[in-house]
Amino acid sequence: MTVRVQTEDFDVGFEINQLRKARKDIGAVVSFMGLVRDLNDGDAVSQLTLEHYPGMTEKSLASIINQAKARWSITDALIVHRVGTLQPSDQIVLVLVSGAHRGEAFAACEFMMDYLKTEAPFWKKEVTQLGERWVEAKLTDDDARGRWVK
Amino acid sequence: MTVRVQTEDFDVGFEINQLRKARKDIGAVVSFMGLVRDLNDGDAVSQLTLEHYPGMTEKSLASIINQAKARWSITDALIVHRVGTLQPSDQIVLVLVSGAHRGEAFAACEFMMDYLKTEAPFWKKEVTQLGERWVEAKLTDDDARGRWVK
Amino acid sequence: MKIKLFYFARLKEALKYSTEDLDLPDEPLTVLKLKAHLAKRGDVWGQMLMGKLKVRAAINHELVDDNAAINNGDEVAFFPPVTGG
Amino acid sequence: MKIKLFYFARLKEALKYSTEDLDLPDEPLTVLKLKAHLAKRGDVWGQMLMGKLKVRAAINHELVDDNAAINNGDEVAFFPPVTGG
Repeated sequence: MTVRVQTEDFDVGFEINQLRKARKDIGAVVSFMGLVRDLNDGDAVSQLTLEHYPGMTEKSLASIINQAKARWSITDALIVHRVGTLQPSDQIVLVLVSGAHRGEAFAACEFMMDYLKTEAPFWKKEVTQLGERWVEAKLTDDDARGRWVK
Repeated sequence: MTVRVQTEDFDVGFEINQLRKARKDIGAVVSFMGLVRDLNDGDAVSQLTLEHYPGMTEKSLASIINQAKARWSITDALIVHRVGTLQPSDQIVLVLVSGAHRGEAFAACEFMMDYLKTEAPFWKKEVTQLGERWVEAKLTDDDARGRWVK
Repeated sequence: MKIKLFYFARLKEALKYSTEDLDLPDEPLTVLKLKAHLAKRGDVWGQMLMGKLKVRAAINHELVDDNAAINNGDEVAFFPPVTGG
Repeated sequence: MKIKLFYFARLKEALKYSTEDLDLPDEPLTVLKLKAHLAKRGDVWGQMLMGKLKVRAAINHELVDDNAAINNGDEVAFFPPVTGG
Protein backbone atom coordinates (compact mmCIF):
# COMPACT_ATOMS: atom_id res chain seq x y z
CA MET A 1 0.00 0.00 0.00
CA THR A 2 1.33 3.43 -0.98
CA VAL A 3 -0.08 6.87 -0.18
CA ARG A 4 1.59 10.08 -1.29
CA VAL A 5 0.60 13.76 -1.20
CA GLN A 6 2.98 15.81 -3.32
CA THR A 7 3.40 18.97 -5.38
CA GLU A 8 5.39 17.10 -8.05
CA ASP A 9 3.77 15.45 -11.04
CA PHE A 10 3.56 11.65 -11.29
CA ASP A 11 4.09 9.10 -14.09
CA VAL A 12 1.25 6.58 -14.34
CA GLY A 13 3.32 4.05 -16.32
CA PHE A 14 6.10 4.11 -13.72
CA GLU A 15 3.62 3.78 -10.83
CA ILE A 16 1.90 0.80 -12.45
CA ASN A 17 5.25 -0.94 -12.93
CA GLN A 18 6.20 -0.25 -9.31
CA LEU A 19 2.89 -1.64 -8.10
CA ARG A 20 3.25 -4.79 -10.20
CA LYS A 21 6.94 -5.32 -9.51
CA ALA A 22 7.81 -8.84 -10.63
CA ARG A 23 4.62 -10.38 -9.28
CA LYS A 24 3.10 -13.12 -11.40
CA ASP A 25 -0.17 -13.52 -9.49
CA ILE A 26 -1.71 -10.26 -10.72
CA GLY A 27 -4.33 -10.62 -13.45
CA ALA A 28 -5.77 -7.11 -13.42
CA VAL A 29 -4.60 -3.54 -12.87
CA VAL A 30 -7.21 -0.77 -12.83
CA SER A 31 -6.13 2.86 -12.76
CA PHE A 32 -7.99 6.11 -12.37
CA MET A 33 -6.36 9.42 -13.16
CA GLY A 34 -8.07 12.76 -12.44
CA LEU A 35 -7.04 15.82 -14.46
CA VAL A 36 -7.67 19.57 -14.34
CA ARG A 37 -10.40 20.49 -16.83
CA ASP A 38 -10.44 23.92 -18.46
CA LEU A 39 -14.17 24.22 -17.75
CA ASN A 40 -16.11 23.93 -14.49
CA ASP A 41 -19.73 24.85 -13.82
CA GLY A 42 -19.83 26.54 -17.21
CA ASP A 43 -16.83 28.84 -16.65
CA ALA A 44 -13.37 28.69 -18.19
CA VAL A 45 -10.78 27.68 -15.60
CA SER A 46 -7.24 29.01 -16.02
CA GLN A 47 -5.71 27.73 -12.78
CA LEU A 48 -6.47 25.46 -9.83
CA THR A 49 -4.97 25.45 -6.35
CA LEU A 50 -5.31 22.46 -4.06
CA GLU A 51 -5.14 22.89 -0.29
CA HIS A 52 -5.10 19.95 2.13
CA TYR A 53 -4.89 19.08 5.83
CA PRO A 54 -1.38 17.68 6.36
CA GLY A 55 -1.43 14.74 8.71
CA MET A 56 -5.12 13.98 8.30
CA THR A 57 -4.85 13.66 4.51
CA GLU A 58 -2.38 10.77 4.62
CA LYS A 59 -4.39 8.96 7.32
CA SER A 60 -7.59 9.45 5.36
CA LEU A 61 -6.11 8.02 2.15
CA ALA A 62 -4.57 5.05 4.00
CA SER A 63 -7.94 4.38 5.65
CA ILE A 64 -9.65 4.42 2.24
CA ILE A 65 -7.20 1.80 0.94
CA ASN A 66 -7.67 -0.31 4.07
CA GLN A 67 -11.45 -0.20 3.68
CA ALA A 68 -11.09 -1.33 0.06
CA LYS A 69 -8.74 -4.14 1.10
CA ALA A 70 -11.18 -5.30 3.78
CA ARG A 71 -14.02 -5.36 1.30
CA TRP A 72 -12.47 -6.81 -1.85
CA SER A 73 -9.78 -9.36 -2.58
CA ILE A 74 -7.11 -7.10 -4.05
CA THR A 75 -3.33 -7.45 -4.09
CA ASP A 76 -2.13 -3.89 -3.68
CA ALA A 77 -3.24 -0.28 -4.10
CA LEU A 78 -1.76 3.18 -4.43
CA ILE A 79 -3.09 6.73 -4.12
CA VAL A 80 -1.05 9.74 -5.21
CA HIS A 81 -2.67 13.18 -4.87
CA ARG A 82 -1.07 16.46 -5.86
CA VAL A 83 -1.43 19.74 -3.96
CA GLY A 84 -0.43 23.29 -4.84
CA THR A 85 -1.09 25.21 -8.04
CA LEU A 86 -2.03 23.35 -11.23
CA GLN A 87 -3.02 24.27 -14.80
CA PRO A 88 -5.67 22.77 -17.11
CA SER A 89 -4.67 19.27 -18.33
CA ASP A 90 -2.37 18.78 -15.31
CA GLN A 91 -2.65 15.48 -13.47
CA ILE A 92 -4.30 15.73 -10.02
CA VAL A 93 -4.82 12.26 -8.65
CA LEU A 94 -3.90 8.66 -9.40
CA VAL A 95 -5.60 5.62 -7.89
CA LEU A 96 -4.20 2.19 -8.78
CA VAL A 97 -5.48 -1.23 -7.79
CA SER A 98 -3.93 -4.60 -8.63
CA GLY A 99 -5.61 -7.93 -8.06
CA ALA A 100 -6.18 -11.42 -9.37
CA HIS A 101 -9.54 -10.62 -10.99
CA ARG A 102 -10.96 -7.61 -12.80
CA GLY A 103 -14.35 -7.30 -11.08
CA GLU A 104 -12.86 -6.72 -7.65
CA ALA A 105 -10.13 -4.42 -8.97
CA PHE A 106 -12.70 -2.24 -10.78
CA ALA A 107 -14.99 -2.05 -7.74
CA ALA A 108 -12.14 -1.25 -5.34
CA CYS A 109 -10.77 1.49 -7.61
CA GLU A 110 -14.13 3.21 -8.07
CA PHE A 111 -14.92 2.86 -4.34
CA MET A 112 -11.59 4.50 -3.48
CA MET A 113 -12.26 7.45 -5.79
CA ASP A 114 -15.80 7.92 -4.46
CA TYR A 115 -14.52 7.93 -0.87
CA LEU A 116 -11.58 10.18 -1.71
CA LYS A 117 -14.00 12.68 -3.29
CA THR A 118 -16.13 12.87 -0.13
CA GLU A 119 -13.79 12.11 2.78
CA ALA A 120 -10.18 13.07 2.00
CA PRO A 121 -9.42 16.63 3.21
CA PHE A 122 -8.55 18.39 -0.05
CA TRP A 123 -10.09 21.65 -1.23
CA LYS A 124 -9.92 23.16 -4.71
CA LYS A 125 -9.86 26.86 -5.47
CA GLU A 126 -10.08 27.80 -9.12
CA VAL A 127 -9.31 30.93 -11.11
CA THR A 128 -11.90 31.86 -13.76
CA GLN A 129 -12.63 35.06 -15.69
CA LEU A 130 -14.86 35.98 -12.72
CA GLY A 131 -11.90 35.77 -10.32
CA GLU A 132 -10.99 33.22 -7.68
CA ARG A 133 -13.58 30.89 -6.16
CA TRP A 134 -13.69 27.81 -3.97
CA VAL A 135 -15.06 24.79 -5.81
CA GLU A 136 -18.40 23.66 -4.38
CA ALA A 137 -18.84 20.06 -3.26
CA LYS A 138 -21.19 18.13 -5.56
CA LEU A 139 -24.27 16.24 -4.43
CA THR A 140 -23.51 13.69 -7.16
CA ASP A 141 -20.32 12.83 -5.26
CA ASP A 142 -22.36 12.12 -2.12
CA ASP A 143 -24.67 9.95 -4.20
CA ALA A 144 -21.68 8.09 -5.67
CA ARG A 145 -20.35 7.40 -2.18
CA GLY A 146 -23.79 6.35 -0.98
CA ARG A 147 -23.88 3.47 -3.46
CA TRP A 148 -21.19 1.67 -1.45
CA VAL A 149 -22.98 1.79 1.89
CA LYS A 150 -24.16 -1.71 2.63
CA MET B 1 -10.94 5.62 -31.18
CA THR B 2 -8.05 3.16 -31.51
CA VAL B 3 -8.14 -0.63 -31.84
CA ARG B 4 -5.00 -2.72 -32.22
CA VAL B 5 -4.31 -6.47 -32.21
CA GLN B 6 -0.58 -7.12 -31.98
CA THR B 7 2.10 -9.54 -30.87
CA GLU B 8 4.28 -6.69 -29.49
CA ASP B 9 4.03 -5.48 -25.92
CA PHE B 10 2.46 -2.08 -25.13
CA ASP B 11 3.34 0.79 -22.77
CA VAL B 12 0.35 1.96 -20.72
CA GLY B 13 1.92 5.34 -19.86
CA PHE B 14 2.61 6.06 -23.53
CA GLU B 15 -0.90 5.00 -24.56
CA ILE B 16 -2.53 7.22 -21.93
CA ASN B 17 -0.48 10.21 -23.10
CA GLN B 18 -1.44 9.52 -26.72
CA LEU B 19 -5.12 9.31 -25.79
CA ARG B 20 -5.01 12.56 -23.82
CA LYS B 21 -2.84 14.44 -26.32
CA ALA B 22 -3.02 18.14 -25.40
CA ARG B 23 -6.73 18.10 -24.63
CA LYS B 24 -7.82 20.22 -21.68
CA ASP B 25 -11.42 19.02 -21.47
CA ILE B 26 -10.59 15.59 -20.04
CA GLY B 27 -11.20 15.18 -16.31
CA ALA B 28 -10.87 11.42 -16.01
CA VAL B 29 -8.86 8.58 -17.55
CA VAL B 30 -9.70 5.02 -16.52
CA SER B 31 -7.48 2.15 -17.61
CA PHE B 32 -7.74 -1.59 -17.34
CA MET B 33 -4.78 -3.84 -17.96
CA GLY B 34 -5.08 -7.63 -18.05
CA LEU B 35 -2.00 -9.74 -17.29
CA VAL B 36 -1.01 -13.41 -17.52
CA ARG B 37 -1.33 -15.03 -14.07
CA ASP B 38 0.91 -17.93 -13.10
CA LEU B 39 -2.11 -19.79 -11.72
CA ASN B 40 -5.42 -20.72 -13.37
CA ASP B 41 -8.08 -23.10 -12.08
CA GLY B 42 -5.63 -24.25 -9.42
CA ASP B 43 -2.81 -25.19 -11.78
CA ALA B 44 0.54 -23.49 -12.34
CA VAL B 45 0.65 -21.85 -15.77
CA SER B 46 4.02 -21.57 -17.49
CA GLN B 47 2.88 -20.21 -20.86
CA LEU B 48 -0.17 -18.83 -22.62
CA THR B 49 -0.94 -18.66 -26.34
CA LEU B 50 -3.63 -16.38 -27.71
CA GLU B 51 -5.36 -17.18 -30.98
CA HIS B 52 -7.82 -14.82 -32.67
CA TYR B 53 -10.01 -14.41 -35.74
CA PRO B 54 -8.26 -11.80 -37.90
CA GLY B 55 -10.75 -9.43 -39.47
CA MET B 56 -13.57 -10.20 -37.06
CA THR B 57 -11.46 -9.30 -34.01
CA GLU B 58 -10.85 -5.71 -35.06
CA LYS B 59 -14.51 -5.21 -36.02
CA SER B 60 -15.64 -6.70 -32.73
CA LEU B 61 -13.38 -4.40 -30.68
CA ALA B 62 -14.46 -1.33 -32.69
CA SER B 63 -18.09 -2.29 -32.17
CA ILE B 64 -17.51 -2.57 -28.40
CA ILE B 65 -16.05 0.96 -28.32
CA ASN B 66 -18.94 2.29 -30.41
CA GLN B 67 -21.47 0.70 -28.08
CA ALA B 68 -19.73 2.34 -25.10
CA LYS B 69 -19.68 5.71 -26.88
CA ALA B 70 -23.38 5.44 -27.67
CA ARG B 71 -24.19 4.67 -24.06
CA TRP B 72 -21.94 7.01 -22.07
CA SER B 73 -20.58 10.48 -22.61
CA ILE B 74 -16.90 9.71 -23.09
CA THR B 75 -14.22 11.55 -25.06
CA ASP B 76 -12.12 8.74 -26.49
CA ALA B 77 -11.25 5.08 -26.00
CA LEU B 78 -8.59 2.57 -26.94
CA ILE B 79 -8.31 -1.21 -26.93
CA VAL B 80 -4.99 -3.00 -27.48
CA HIS B 81 -4.99 -6.80 -27.31
CA ARG B 82 -1.96 -9.01 -27.75
CA VAL B 83 -1.90 -12.36 -29.54
CA GLY B 84 0.75 -15.06 -29.78
CA THR B 85 2.73 -16.66 -27.00
CA LEU B 86 3.01 -14.95 -23.59
CA GLN B 87 4.58 -15.72 -20.20
CA PRO B 88 3.26 -15.15 -16.67
CA SER B 89 3.22 -11.41 -15.76
CA ASP B 90 3.11 -10.43 -19.46
CA GLN B 91 0.58 -7.79 -20.46
CA ILE B 92 -2.39 -9.13 -22.46
CA VAL B 93 -4.92 -6.36 -22.91
CA LEU B 94 -5.28 -2.63 -22.33
CA VAL B 95 -8.58 -0.75 -22.31
CA LEU B 96 -8.45 3.04 -21.90
CA VAL B 97 -11.31 5.51 -21.60
CA SER B 98 -11.07 9.30 -21.31
CA GLY B 99 -13.96 11.58 -20.45
CA ALA B 100 -15.09 14.66 -18.62
CA HIS B 101 -16.37 12.79 -15.56
CA ARG B 102 -15.24 9.71 -13.67
CA GLY B 103 -18.55 7.84 -13.31
CA GLU B 104 -19.07 7.50 -17.05
CA ALA B 105 -15.39 6.67 -17.71
CA PHE B 106 -15.45 3.88 -15.08
CA ALA B 107 -18.70 2.41 -16.42
CA ALA B 108 -17.56 2.54 -20.05
CA CYS B 109 -14.22 0.88 -19.24
CA GLU B 110 -15.77 -1.97 -17.26
CA PHE B 111 -18.51 -2.43 -19.89
CA MET B 112 -15.85 -2.70 -22.61
CA MET B 113 -13.91 -5.35 -20.67
CA ASP B 114 -17.05 -7.36 -19.92
CA TYR B 115 -18.02 -7.31 -23.61
CA LEU B 116 -14.49 -8.07 -24.78
CA LYS B 117 -14.43 -11.11 -22.46
CA THR B 118 -17.64 -12.53 -23.95
CA GLU B 119 -17.77 -11.28 -27.56
CA ALA B 120 -14.31 -10.60 -28.98
CA PRO B 121 -12.95 -13.67 -30.82
CA PHE B 122 -9.83 -14.50 -28.79
CA TRP B 123 -9.01 -17.93 -27.37
CA LYS B 124 -6.40 -18.79 -24.77
CA LYS B 125 -4.45 -22.00 -24.60
CA GLU B 126 -2.27 -22.49 -21.56
CA VAL B 127 0.63 -24.76 -20.69
CA THR B 128 0.51 -26.32 -17.22
CA GLN B 129 2.31 -29.27 -15.61
CA LEU B 130 -0.56 -31.38 -17.00
CA GLY B 131 0.23 -30.30 -20.54
CA GLU B 132 -1.53 -27.93 -22.93
CA ARG B 133 -5.21 -27.09 -22.52
CA TRP B 134 -7.73 -24.61 -23.90
CA VAL B 135 -8.96 -22.19 -21.27
CA GLU B 136 -12.65 -22.70 -20.52
CA ALA B 137 -15.04 -19.73 -20.76
CA LYS B 138 -16.31 -18.65 -17.35
CA LEU B 139 -19.96 -18.32 -16.41
CA THR B 140 -18.97 -15.35 -14.23
CA ASP B 141 -17.99 -13.53 -17.42
CA ASP B 142 -21.46 -14.10 -18.86
CA ASP B 143 -22.92 -12.80 -15.60
CA ALA B 144 -20.69 -9.73 -15.77
CA ARG B 145 -21.85 -9.01 -19.30
CA GLY B 146 -25.47 -9.59 -18.32
CA ARG B 147 -25.35 -6.70 -15.85
CA TRP B 148 -25.17 -4.24 -18.76
CA VAL B 149 -28.26 -5.50 -20.58
CA LYS B 150 -30.93 -2.88 -20.16
CA MET C 1 -24.31 -21.61 -53.07
CA LYS C 2 -20.70 -21.09 -52.18
CA ILE C 3 -19.57 -20.27 -48.66
CA LYS C 4 -16.23 -19.97 -46.92
CA LEU C 5 -15.80 -21.70 -43.56
CA PHE C 6 -13.39 -20.99 -40.69
CA TYR C 7 -12.75 -23.01 -37.53
CA PHE C 8 -10.91 -21.73 -34.47
CA ALA C 9 -9.27 -22.92 -31.27
CA ARG C 10 -10.45 -26.32 -30.00
CA LEU C 11 -12.57 -26.88 -33.11
CA LYS C 12 -9.72 -26.18 -35.47
CA GLU C 13 -7.49 -28.63 -33.59
CA ALA C 14 -10.06 -31.39 -33.34
CA LEU C 15 -11.39 -31.11 -36.90
CA LYS C 16 -7.92 -30.52 -38.30
CA TYR C 17 -9.41 -27.84 -40.53
CA SER C 18 -8.64 -24.15 -40.33
CA THR C 19 -10.64 -23.05 -43.35
CA GLU C 20 -12.45 -24.60 -46.31
CA ASP C 21 -14.65 -23.60 -49.25
CA LEU C 22 -18.01 -25.35 -49.50
CA ASP C 23 -20.37 -25.62 -52.45
CA LEU C 24 -23.90 -26.47 -51.29
CA PRO C 25 -27.28 -26.92 -52.98
CA ASP C 26 -29.17 -23.64 -53.45
CA GLU C 27 -31.61 -24.24 -50.59
CA PRO C 28 -32.39 -22.03 -47.60
CA LEU C 29 -29.54 -22.57 -45.13
CA THR C 30 -29.23 -21.72 -41.45
CA VAL C 31 -26.36 -22.08 -39.00
CA LEU C 32 -28.11 -25.09 -37.44
CA LYS C 33 -28.64 -26.77 -40.82
CA LEU C 34 -25.01 -26.21 -41.73
CA LYS C 35 -23.87 -27.72 -38.42
CA ALA C 36 -26.09 -30.76 -38.99
CA HIS C 37 -24.71 -31.11 -42.52
CA LEU C 38 -21.08 -30.96 -41.32
CA ALA C 39 -21.84 -33.34 -38.40
CA LYS C 40 -22.52 -36.10 -40.92
CA ARG C 41 -18.82 -36.12 -41.86
CA GLY C 42 -18.07 -38.36 -38.87
CA ASP C 43 -17.71 -38.80 -35.15
CA VAL C 44 -15.41 -35.91 -34.36
CA TRP C 45 -17.52 -33.54 -36.50
CA GLY C 46 -20.67 -34.58 -34.71
CA GLN C 47 -19.07 -34.27 -31.30
CA MET C 48 -17.60 -30.87 -32.03
CA LEU C 49 -20.57 -29.25 -33.77
CA MET C 50 -23.67 -31.03 -32.42
CA GLY C 51 -22.38 -32.47 -29.15
CA LYS C 52 -22.12 -31.19 -25.59
CA LEU C 53 -19.58 -28.49 -26.38
CA LYS C 54 -20.86 -24.97 -26.71
CA VAL C 55 -20.20 -23.75 -30.24
CA ARG C 56 -20.59 -20.14 -31.30
CA ALA C 57 -20.96 -19.02 -34.89
CA ALA C 58 -20.28 -15.87 -36.84
CA ILE C 59 -21.50 -14.87 -40.27
CA ASN C 60 -19.40 -12.23 -42.02
CA HIS C 61 -17.68 -11.40 -38.70
CA GLU C 62 -20.91 -10.93 -36.73
CA LEU C 63 -21.87 -13.27 -33.88
CA VAL C 64 -25.14 -15.04 -34.74
CA ASP C 65 -27.37 -17.74 -33.28
CA ASP C 66 -28.43 -21.11 -34.72
CA ASN C 67 -31.37 -19.65 -36.63
CA ALA C 68 -29.36 -17.12 -38.61
CA ALA C 69 -29.64 -17.45 -42.41
CA ILE C 70 -26.55 -18.14 -44.49
CA ASN C 71 -26.39 -16.74 -48.02
CA ASN C 72 -24.22 -17.28 -51.07
CA GLY C 73 -20.76 -15.78 -50.60
CA ASP C 74 -20.97 -15.63 -46.80
CA GLU C 75 -17.99 -16.22 -44.54
CA VAL C 76 -19.10 -18.53 -41.71
CA ALA C 77 -16.98 -19.31 -38.64
CA PHE C 78 -17.39 -21.85 -35.84
CA PHE C 79 -15.55 -21.55 -32.54
CA PRO C 80 -15.84 -22.18 -28.78
CA PRO C 81 -16.98 -19.44 -26.39
CA VAL C 82 -14.29 -16.75 -26.41
CA THR C 83 -11.69 -16.51 -23.63
CA GLY C 84 -9.60 -13.42 -24.36
CA GLY C 85 -8.92 -10.38 -22.23
CA MET D 1 -9.00 21.96 28.93
CA LYS D 2 -6.59 22.82 26.15
CA ILE D 3 -7.33 22.09 22.49
CA LYS D 4 -5.69 22.95 19.19
CA LEU D 5 -7.87 24.28 16.38
CA PHE D 6 -7.36 24.29 12.62
CA TYR D 7 -9.40 25.98 9.89
CA PHE D 8 -9.17 25.20 6.19
CA ALA D 9 -10.19 26.57 2.79
CA ARG D 10 -13.12 29.01 2.82
CA LEU D 11 -13.22 29.02 6.61
CA LYS D 12 -9.54 29.84 6.95
CA GLU D 13 -9.90 32.73 4.53
CA ALA D 14 -13.07 34.18 6.04
CA LEU D 15 -12.00 33.81 9.68
CA LYS D 16 -8.43 34.87 8.91
CA TYR D 17 -7.24 32.08 11.20
CA SER D 18 -5.30 29.01 10.15
CA THR D 19 -4.73 27.57 13.63
CA GLU D 20 -5.08 28.61 17.27
CA ASP D 21 -4.70 27.16 20.77
CA LEU D 22 -7.75 27.43 23.00
CA ASP D 23 -7.99 27.08 26.77
CA LEU D 24 -11.56 26.26 27.80
CA PRO D 25 -13.35 25.50 31.10
CA ASP D 26 -13.17 21.84 32.06
CA GLU D 27 -16.76 21.03 31.09
CA PRO D 28 -18.07 18.36 28.72
CA LEU D 29 -17.54 19.69 25.22
CA THR D 30 -18.94 18.62 21.87
CA VAL D 31 -18.29 19.82 18.35
CA LEU D 32 -21.63 21.64 18.36
CA LYS D 33 -20.88 23.37 21.69
CA LEU D 34 -17.47 24.43 20.41
CA LYS D 35 -19.02 25.87 17.25
CA ALA D 36 -21.58 27.81 19.32
CA HIS D 37 -18.77 29.08 21.54
CA LEU D 38 -16.71 30.29 18.57
CA ALA D 39 -19.79 31.78 16.85
CA LYS D 40 -20.03 34.32 19.70
CA ARG D 41 -16.82 35.94 18.46
CA GLY D 42 -18.77 37.92 15.87
CA ASP D 43 -20.70 38.00 12.63
CA VAL D 44 -18.27 36.21 10.36
CA TRP D 45 -17.70 33.46 12.96
CA GLY D 46 -21.43 32.94 13.33
CA GLN D 47 -21.97 32.89 9.58
CA MET D 48 -19.11 30.48 8.95
CA LEU D 49 -19.73 28.02 11.79
CA MET D 50 -23.46 28.22 12.57
CA GLY D 51 -24.86 29.66 9.33
CA LYS D 52 -26.07 28.16 6.07
CA LEU D 53 -22.69 26.85 5.01
CA LYS D 54 -22.05 23.17 5.51
CA VAL D 55 -19.16 22.75 7.93
CA ARG D 56 -17.42 19.46 8.56
CA ALA D 57 -15.30 18.73 11.62
CA ALA D 58 -12.46 16.37 12.44
CA ILE D 59 -11.11 15.40 15.86
CA ASN D 60 -7.57 14.08 15.83
CA HIS D 61 -7.75 13.59 12.05
CA GLU D 62 -11.03 11.63 12.07
CA LEU D 63 -14.21 13.02 10.51
CA VAL D 64 -16.87 13.42 13.24
CA ASP D 65 -20.40 14.77 13.56
CA ASP D 66 -21.75 17.59 15.77
CA ASN D 67 -22.31 15.30 18.76
CA ALA D 68 -18.73 14.07 19.00
CA ALA D 69 -17.03 14.72 22.35
CA ILE D 70 -13.89 16.85 22.52
CA ASN D 71 -11.29 16.07 25.19
CA ASN D 72 -8.27 17.80 26.63
CA GLY D 73 -5.36 17.76 24.17
CA ASP D 74 -7.52 17.10 21.09
CA GLU D 75 -6.78 18.57 17.69
CA VAL D 76 -10.05 19.87 16.22
CA ALA D 77 -10.44 21.06 12.62
CA PHE D 78 -13.29 22.84 10.84
CA PHE D 79 -13.57 22.92 7.06
CA PRO D 80 -16.08 22.92 4.17
CA PRO D 81 -17.11 19.69 2.42
CA VAL D 82 -14.04 18.34 0.65
CA THR D 83 -13.52 18.82 -3.10
CA GLY D 84 -10.33 16.96 -4.00
CA GLY D 85 -9.76 14.22 -6.52
